[in-house]
Amino acid sequence: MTSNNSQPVLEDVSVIVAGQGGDGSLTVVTMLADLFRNSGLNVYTERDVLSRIRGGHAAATMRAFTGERYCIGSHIDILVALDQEAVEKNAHQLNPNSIVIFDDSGGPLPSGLLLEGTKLYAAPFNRIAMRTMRRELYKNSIAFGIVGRLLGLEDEAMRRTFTKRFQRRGQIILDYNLEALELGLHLADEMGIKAGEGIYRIEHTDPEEHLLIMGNESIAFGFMVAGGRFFTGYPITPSTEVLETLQKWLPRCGGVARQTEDELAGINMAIGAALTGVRTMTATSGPGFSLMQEGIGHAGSAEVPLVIVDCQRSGPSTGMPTKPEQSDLNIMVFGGHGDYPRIVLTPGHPDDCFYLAVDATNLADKYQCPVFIAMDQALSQNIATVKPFKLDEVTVEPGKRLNEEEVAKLDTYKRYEFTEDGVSSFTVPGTPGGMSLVTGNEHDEFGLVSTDPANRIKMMDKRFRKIEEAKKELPKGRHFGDPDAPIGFIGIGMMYGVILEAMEELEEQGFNTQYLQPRTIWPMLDDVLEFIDRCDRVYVVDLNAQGQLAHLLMHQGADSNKIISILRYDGLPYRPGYLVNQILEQEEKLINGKKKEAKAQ
Amino acid sequence: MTSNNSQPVLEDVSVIVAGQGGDGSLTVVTMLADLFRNSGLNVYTERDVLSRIRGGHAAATMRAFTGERYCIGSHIDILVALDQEAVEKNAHQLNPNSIVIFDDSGGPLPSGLLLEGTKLYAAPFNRIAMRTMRRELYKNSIAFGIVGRLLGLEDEAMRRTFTKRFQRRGQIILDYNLEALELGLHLADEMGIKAGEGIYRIEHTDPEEHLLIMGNESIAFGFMVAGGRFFTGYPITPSTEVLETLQKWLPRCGGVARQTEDELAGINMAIGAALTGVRTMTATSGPGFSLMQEGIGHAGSAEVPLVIVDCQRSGPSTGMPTKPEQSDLNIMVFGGHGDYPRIVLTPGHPDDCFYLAVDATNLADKYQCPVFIAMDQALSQNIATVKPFKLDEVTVEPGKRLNEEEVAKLDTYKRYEFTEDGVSSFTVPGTPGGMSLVTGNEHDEFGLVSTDPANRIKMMDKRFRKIEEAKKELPKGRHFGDPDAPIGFIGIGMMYGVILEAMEELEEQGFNTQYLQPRTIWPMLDDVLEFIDRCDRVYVVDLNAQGQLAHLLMHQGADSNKIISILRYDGLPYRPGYLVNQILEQEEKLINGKKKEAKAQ
Amino acid sequence: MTTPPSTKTFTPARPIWCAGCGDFAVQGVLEKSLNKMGIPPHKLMFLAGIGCAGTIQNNLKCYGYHSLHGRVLPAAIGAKLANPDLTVIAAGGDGDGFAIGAGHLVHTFKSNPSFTYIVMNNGNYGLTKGQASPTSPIGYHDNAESGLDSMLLGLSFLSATFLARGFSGNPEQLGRLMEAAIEHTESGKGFAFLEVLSPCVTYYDTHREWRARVYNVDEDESFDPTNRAGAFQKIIELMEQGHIPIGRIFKGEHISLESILLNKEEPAPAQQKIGHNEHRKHYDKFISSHLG
Amino acid sequence: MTTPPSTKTFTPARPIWCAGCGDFAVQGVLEKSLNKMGIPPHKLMFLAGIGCAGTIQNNLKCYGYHSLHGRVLPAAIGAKLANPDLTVIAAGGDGDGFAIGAGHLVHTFKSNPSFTYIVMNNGNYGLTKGQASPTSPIGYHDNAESGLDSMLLGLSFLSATFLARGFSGNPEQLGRLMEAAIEHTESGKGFAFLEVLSPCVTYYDTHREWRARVYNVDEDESFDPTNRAGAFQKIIELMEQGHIPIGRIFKGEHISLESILLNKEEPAPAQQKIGHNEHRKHYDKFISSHLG
Ligand SMILES: Cc1ncc(C[n+]2csc(CCOP(=O)(O)OP(=O)(O)O)c2C)c(N)n1
Ligand SMILES: Cc1ncc(C[n+]2csc(CCOP(=O)(O)OP(=O)(O)O)c2C)c(N)n1
Ligand code: SF4
Ligand code: SF4
Ligand SMILES: [Mg+2]
Ligand SMILES: [Mg+2]
Repeated sequence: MTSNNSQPVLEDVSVIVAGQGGDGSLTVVTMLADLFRNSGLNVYTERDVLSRIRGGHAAATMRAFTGERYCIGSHIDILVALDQEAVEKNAHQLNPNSIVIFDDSGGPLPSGLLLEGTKLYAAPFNRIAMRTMRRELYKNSIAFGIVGRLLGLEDEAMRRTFTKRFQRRGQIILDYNLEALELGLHLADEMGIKAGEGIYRIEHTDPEEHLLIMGNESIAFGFMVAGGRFFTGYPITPSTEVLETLQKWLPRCGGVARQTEDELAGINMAIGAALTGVRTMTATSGPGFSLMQEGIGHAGSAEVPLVIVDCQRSGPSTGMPTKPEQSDLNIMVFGGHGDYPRIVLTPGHPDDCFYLAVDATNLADKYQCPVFIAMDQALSQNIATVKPFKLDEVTVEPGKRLNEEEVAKLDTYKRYEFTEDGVSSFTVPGTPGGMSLVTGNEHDEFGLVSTDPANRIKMMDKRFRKIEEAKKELPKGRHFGDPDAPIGFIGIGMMYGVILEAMEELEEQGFNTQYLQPRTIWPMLDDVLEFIDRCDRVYVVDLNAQGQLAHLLMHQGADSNKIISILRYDGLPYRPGYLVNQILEQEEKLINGKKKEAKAQ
Repeated sequence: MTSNNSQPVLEDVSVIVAGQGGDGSLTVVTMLADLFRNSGLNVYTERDVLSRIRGGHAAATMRAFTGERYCIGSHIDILVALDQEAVEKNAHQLNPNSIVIFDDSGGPLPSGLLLEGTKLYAAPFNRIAMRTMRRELYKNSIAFGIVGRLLGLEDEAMRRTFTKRFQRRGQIILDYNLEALELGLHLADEMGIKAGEGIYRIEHTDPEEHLLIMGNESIAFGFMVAGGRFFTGYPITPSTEVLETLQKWLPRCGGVARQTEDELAGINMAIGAALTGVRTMTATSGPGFSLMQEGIGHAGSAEVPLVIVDCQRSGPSTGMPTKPEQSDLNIMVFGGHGDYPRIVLTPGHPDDCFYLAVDATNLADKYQCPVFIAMDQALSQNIATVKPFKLDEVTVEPGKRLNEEEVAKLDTYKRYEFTEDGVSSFTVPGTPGGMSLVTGNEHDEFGLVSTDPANRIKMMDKRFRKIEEAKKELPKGRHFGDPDAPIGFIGIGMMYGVILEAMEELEEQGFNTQYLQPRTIWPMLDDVLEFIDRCDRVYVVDLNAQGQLAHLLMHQGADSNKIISILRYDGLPYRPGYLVNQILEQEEKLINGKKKEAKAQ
Repeated sequence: MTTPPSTKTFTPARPIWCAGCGDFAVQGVLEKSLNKMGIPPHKLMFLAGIGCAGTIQNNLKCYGYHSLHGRVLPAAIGAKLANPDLTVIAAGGDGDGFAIGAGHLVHTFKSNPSFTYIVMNNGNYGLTKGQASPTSPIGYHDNAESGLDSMLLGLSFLSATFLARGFSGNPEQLGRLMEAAIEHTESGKGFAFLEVLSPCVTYYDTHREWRARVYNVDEDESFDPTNRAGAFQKIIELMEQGHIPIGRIFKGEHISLESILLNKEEPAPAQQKIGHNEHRKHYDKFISSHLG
Repeated sequence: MTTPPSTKTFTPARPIWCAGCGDFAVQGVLEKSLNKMGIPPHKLMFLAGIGCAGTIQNNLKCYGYHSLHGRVLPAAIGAKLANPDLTVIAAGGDGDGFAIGAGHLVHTFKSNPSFTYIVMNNGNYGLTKGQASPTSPIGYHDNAESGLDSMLLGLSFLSATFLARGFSGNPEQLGRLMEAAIEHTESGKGFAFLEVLSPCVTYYDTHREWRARVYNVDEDESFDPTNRAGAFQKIIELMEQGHIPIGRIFKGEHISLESILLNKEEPAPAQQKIGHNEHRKHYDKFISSHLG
């Protein structure tokens, strides 16, 4: 590192860049993340955008840190505000030690918006960009120079990152951006933020290289590594990156990733492909998931292996397409008419997304049923560092398939044979002698339509037996904290990192807690119910209005007296500090003997 | 009545007519039902058919009785078997006192199929029809003569019913059928079943006229009487009669009943119509209901009043289209992504269907949300006698609507105004000054798209507040039996009549029971949970594999230790005797201290 | 549209479109046409699908409805059948109308209800960031299919009565087509289908290309829009020459859906008073049809 | 199809159709064609929709799949793309294909995947007891719309390559068309669309009427099936004269979907061995693309 002076070592810093949609906040944050990752730090980023292409408030946040963190923290150290609204919307996240870099092209910042003591660097980025380069487009690159210097990044490293990022968009665009960066560095000099004199000193701590990846990309990659070779999708926020990643990578491996005319085609084309034996996935978000209900139930009934990714966003209906929520749990577990078997997995970090996507792909093939991966907007789209995936540890097991020789050895081949574990062998079309009928009508062992009551019971029981069997190997929850702590947490998806960090803060305040992060929520595994039994009280943290996870636990027999629902449904992601406050409030109520009011209703 | 001899008075008789699809079993049963209804008895009928137009085993059952019964009973008195399969499939319902009328055109009945002592009348109906009339089509009319005589019906009354039924199909068809009837009466004479010498004496007991109607027709009529004037549907068993009834009747009242190209058009066309202020309904069954999920959630979010009838059939997927089940409870209560308010009503008899359809139509308009009516195939299609609907007692209350003058008086009109009860007034398109924006995106009070977190919370809470408000007037459950009985029953839809009758049988065996028939299952009303509290143990009778109703009660906080799930999912309707046996088995287990095993899992 | 002083409700939103987006022209022309034709805001029910195009209703003074993605047509049919006195206009993007909504478009051509449908065709999915749509050419992104032509599609329905294509770069003509479309529906002649070439400057800027390729059949005296087969042939020829035909492609006659379905002796469904005694005689008839 | 002795699996079901149903002829002709063309049962993937027509797969020796109502086309595309070596045939009724399935039909015409689709058109919904379908004429039951013509619809797609209509009452011609369709797909030329007029004797017995109205373009020497606009015009003329055109309506050329989408350097998706090391180099590339 160039600088060897007395600045503190960077251990945990959060930067938010905010302005109007199209201002390039996300670009700044992504490049910062890349730079810090390259410096051996871990990062976690978040986007906060509207469902429109340009205009409207848009922000992106980056947190860089040493050690393990899996969320944006409770405080922002640096705000890069490309307009006044950016300050207004984000000031609540600042504290007196925060630094604000403000584009004052539209006038100076009115007083009173910032806490006293906040350090303000103001310059007219927009005007400079317009004046010097004729396009305001480059203001974010100017701002980059300043925030980069402040954070202690090397000028040369910044230039390298710019080159890497903009090269593929042509030399002209690259040159302009580099020019803007130089303007920014120059401005920084003028403001007294010299090279090597940032507020932090960056120390290479972790020698291991890290991937910078979002959950949707991890899901796509996990599927691919698990032998997935057929994917269908229809663009919808926040799932589109799964489609786009697979459109790029699957064909190279001989696979097909097809954008269909709608989600009905998506699910049914996936089913058609899966029937040929290829491992198949589709991904969508709430509205598309609702449309797929008939197809999903059909896969359950006809025993078609299928992975379905639901990248949840704020509902109901079109809702708030760019905002995180976990409010499709009900429809994942209970959607589709009639009774059929299904599995719902819930990863908590881009890292986990990879491994659970592998599991989902294996499980679908093995148990011939729909397997859901429950994502949420934050988990889907927030980019974070993860350790390189251990490809060598991935095992890929094909399901019970019969080839020509195996069929020839049989007396009779029955597609839906009654078996002890409920799983019947299948032949793929093209296999001589192994013809079968696949149908969503109730059917006999051969797949012939049947309404015989005795057959019906056996066939239903067979299908559900698969789930009993699967329970033995479904991904168990991960436990954190003191197993004897009286206070328990249950939460999934993006709540994983938030709860872990809230537990630290609570511990500092003298609360001893433990956390079970379920990674399968359907079927509900015993470890979750046992965890509840073991605790005095359990805070079930739901990112929805109805307490879907809490009630799902009750549905499965959890003692409702032990469950305290914590709800959030305003479209904002939880922050550790916010959660801590919720818990403290509840605990106070308890102390005041108001236990009843706090219970899940 | 003509006959005044020593035959017993007909109090409760059940006749099953069975043969191949297209043999006309249903016609025989429907005419018998009509005749008995005209004789002042009550009737209940049931169909047992396959999802094909001709061929395959098909049967229909009629029960005629004095007093109140709401299901087919446990025993069949007379089997009219149009082929040998008809005997094989239905013999298990017979007892030694049963009578069998058998078409031996295909050869005599092999011995061993019937219990000893069963009285058998055999004749070659098919051959007679072919020989005399050149079409086997008329064999059912021949059989009718015999079973009619046996049941003590007057020849002249039979002729009248034939005339009424076949007249609209042309004189030729009527003449042929009348000729066949005479052949049947003649045959009866030969068999020694003379006019006026049937096994029963029919006494006019109930002076009041009764309607003969199926649940689907009652639903259609209730909707119409409640001012429903727009209906969309797409044919699907067992909901099609709702569409067909309304296609016939709505246009006369200035309404529209439209068959759409699919269920997606169905739900969205209904929404478009409802926006104009017209009371609107759609009806479907499982597969169509799954397809409607996105539209339904949209109605919940955009606050569009809508009645949705789900005529449940055996699922999952295409399942067994003609068989009864109650396995869409989960998707009704939990379907659709995201959190939104909804109401689920559960009638138990064609009578109840009418009144709850009126309620549903009023409730949808009042609370501006989707209201479901949960039917099942038996409730939908079984024809039964009901007392003439009390049209004068029906009240029709329009929701909070503003006309031009009312809007003019306001300072500002807000389509989604925050109100205490959560219900906002609405103007219909065409009202000057009352323009509004309706959307499934999250929105502010004016309907403008908004992601403001504070607004979001208020808007979500407002929508759910409507349900809290509605709870005060939602149809409560009906209670039967001894309120102090230790054993409770909960069951909905077609289970209503079966449970009532099972309770009688259980009482005879010394078991004191009570029954709560919920008529609203979402939101779950307090009376249901209180009922569970009051009982020692509650048998929740589910017509599905997963115990959906039982688990729904747990989801809502019911004590899982008190709930014992009784499940049936073989596509057959429950019979009182079957249910009694299930209960006796469970009770025995309890006595043997095996309580644990019997609990809902 | 001017806002009458009596209005007590929402202020139309500012468009969220990117500067230069073709949709601005569509809105401008639409407002002008409505004004010129004197359609009062309270009589206008404007329904839109989902996408950049599907935000236009927020910017208008009207009864606005934001349908689900692809479902604007059945919703519009429902509204029109329930209250035929409304001026019903539906709008949306090419993805909304031709991808997820294709089945409904087919059935709207088939059933011919009297309302206008404006498809703002930008050859891509704008709101979801530029993926291929059914009108994207082969090679756009990794699109593997040749583009759908909605004029040819419309011509294949014998019940189609109004087919036209405008271009945001030619607002005069667009205005004429828009007025003709609304006029068509106001006089109950059936479904008026108007596609507008409306470039997406951010993801697929076709402005120049389309300006060069459009061929205005309105200016071609040999073109006869009442000749279905002739129009079909002409479009194919033009497309083979690399042209995109714009103008009034087809004028036909066919009975409208609402005139078949509605009972003329009764007020329309939405215009009936809600009360159960209005039609008591029919209720009694229903009851007696189920009595002995 | 003859059953090779090695088969250890299901015995095809007996048809559930009413005596006299047109679908019997379709099945008979199909079996004959498959036999004649030597398509082995294990290479045949036969997918069907829901309805009376949509039970045909149960009666055949093949890999049979019963799709959801209206969804047979996307399922067939999925199967064909995953394993292009299969002979894929999809079938269903007119309700299945033209009502609930209309959107998928449009996109199958548009994308041109190589499989055959047989629509058994009986002008009504047989299995649900005779309601109007998209091909029912105005006045059938209370149908308020004129019927859709699938040949015109197909012609409106420039990517359409095979359009034909047969009649169950003319099995010889139907056989020729069936073989031509399967031949078209076996040689990878794209989507073969074959509508068959197949009367429903129970609910809408059109046998006589249709026999009187069909017009066989195959016998009309002046008819040129390679001329799209000409075919379009001829159909319209015939329909105006009260005729129903049957025969080979259109022959076109267009690249097939699978030939664009599949990576020719690799085995097809379903033919790859499931194991994570086959493409390790791409996985490693993916990883490095996310590294510094
Ligand atoms: C059921 C469903 N699937 C997907 C989406 C996501 N989505 C929103 S807009 C859109 C497409 C927009 O394209 P287009 O209709 O052409 O409109 P444009 O933005 O180009 O004007 C999609 C796929 C959705 N809202 N609902
Ligand atoms: C989603 C859905 N909606 C409705 C149905 C009920 N349904 C079964 S077959 C059918 C229509 C059959 O008509 P068609 O496709 O013409 O076939 P046909 O019976 O005439 O051969 C319908 C509506 C269904 N199975 N699934
Ligand atoms: S993304 Fe394209 S279509 Fe959307 S507003 Fe911008 S320019 Fe218009
Ligand atoms: S109902 Fe009609 S279509 Fe169905 S099998 Fe019978 S004749 Fe054929
Ligand atoms: Mg578009
Ligand atoms: Mg049909």
